[in-house]
Amino acid sequence: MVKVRENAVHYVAIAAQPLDVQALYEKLKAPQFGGIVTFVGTVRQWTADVETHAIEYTAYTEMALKELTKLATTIEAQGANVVIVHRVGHLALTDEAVFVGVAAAHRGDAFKWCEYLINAVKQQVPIWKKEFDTDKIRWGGLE
Amino acid sequence: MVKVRENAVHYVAIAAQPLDVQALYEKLKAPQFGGIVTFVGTVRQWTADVETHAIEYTAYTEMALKELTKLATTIEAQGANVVIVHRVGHLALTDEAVFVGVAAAHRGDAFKWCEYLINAVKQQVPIWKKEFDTDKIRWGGLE
Amino acid sequence: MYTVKLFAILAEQVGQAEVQLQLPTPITAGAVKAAMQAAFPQTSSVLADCLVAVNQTFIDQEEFAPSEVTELALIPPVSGG
Amino acid sequence: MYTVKLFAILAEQVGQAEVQLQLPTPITAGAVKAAMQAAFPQTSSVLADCLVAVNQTFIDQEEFAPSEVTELALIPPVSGG
Repeated sequence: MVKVRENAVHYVAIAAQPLDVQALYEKLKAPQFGGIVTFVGTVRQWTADVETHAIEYTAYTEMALKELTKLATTIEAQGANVVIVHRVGHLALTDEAVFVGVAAAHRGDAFKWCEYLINAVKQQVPIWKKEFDTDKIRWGGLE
Repeated sequence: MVKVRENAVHYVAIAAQPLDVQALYEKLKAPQFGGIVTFVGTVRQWTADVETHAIEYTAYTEMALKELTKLATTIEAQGANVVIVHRVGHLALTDEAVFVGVAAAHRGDAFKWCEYLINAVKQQVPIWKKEFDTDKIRWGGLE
Repeated sequence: MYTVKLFAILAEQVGQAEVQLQLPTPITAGAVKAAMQAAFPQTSSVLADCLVAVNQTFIDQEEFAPSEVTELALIPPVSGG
Repeated sequence: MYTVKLFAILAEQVGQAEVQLQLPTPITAGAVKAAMQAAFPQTSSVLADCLVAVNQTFIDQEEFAPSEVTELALIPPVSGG
């Protein structure tokens, strides 16, 4: 299952399958844009002295797509291609959880917009992580 | 021909062949790093009212590798994986000219270091572009 | 009765992906949370940090007539990325 | 005589990737640029913006004995990226 919204904005999706970073990157390329910045969030092993071995992501899929679309639209209106895809399901170490890509005419904008988007995704898109750590299970956002 | 230096730092290269973005991205991934930021510079069609149809990059290859290694080493010492590859040769529209990737534990550092590195590459690494524009040929850095 | 979608830790605490709640008119975020707390007191500490979404949009102080509400959800603190 | 590597527009202006220049001792950036200008006056305007590299490292005001110099290069304004 991949839920996608691709009308107004370039490409946003909630994906149940592993992210194809190359394919997502290719969607960003265009002759008018010389700078492409991408952020990929992967499952990290250590957070201070807590060891993680897996993360399960769930989403309120339809609402998450709406929120991603709003975010992407805002940035695309300023002159950019935007791709945002978030994984759901069970992820192992180094698996890709999220891809945020921005192509813009100039690199300063691409960096600024990409960082803005990943921060916004983490703050306002209804997606949750359940972290399987060595000592116990932790829900993201609650500690 | 691909000239590579891969001892102290993760991976830096001057490449005569098209950049394999997926392969370069994969070099960055590691369990200790949760945030991967990449910058790709591509050949852009329009700069104000100047239309570009191709760019030829040349390098002082051995010195460029030394400079790239210095830059990468400085950032890796702060706790990161760094990959920097610059193309040489004849590039068409949307071809990748440069790939700069940083993997770090946290995304703020990855963004900051990636942007620092591409700015430094543009300022101090002996690589030159000869731009084939519709109206005339332009050498980068001179106008 | 209104169907309210639950997610993540909230769904686990209740053991269901949605619940039926009796709500007063107009419908507000406070009313949804109060009804949830009364019906499922075990969700109390998480509920304090939850947002409410009406028709897949976060609401704050807005009031809604029953006819305006097609989908209700309780949103625990998000943690994507 | 010293071999000095040329790149980009500088190499095109001269039609060669390197030139042989007579240099005074000690070797300095200023001396390399002055010798280049005398031998190839057509490079004058670009030379004003060039840096000099000794042994693949940019130099500024440093002075070098001939025995310290294994590779000399004139570096036009860089424009990678």
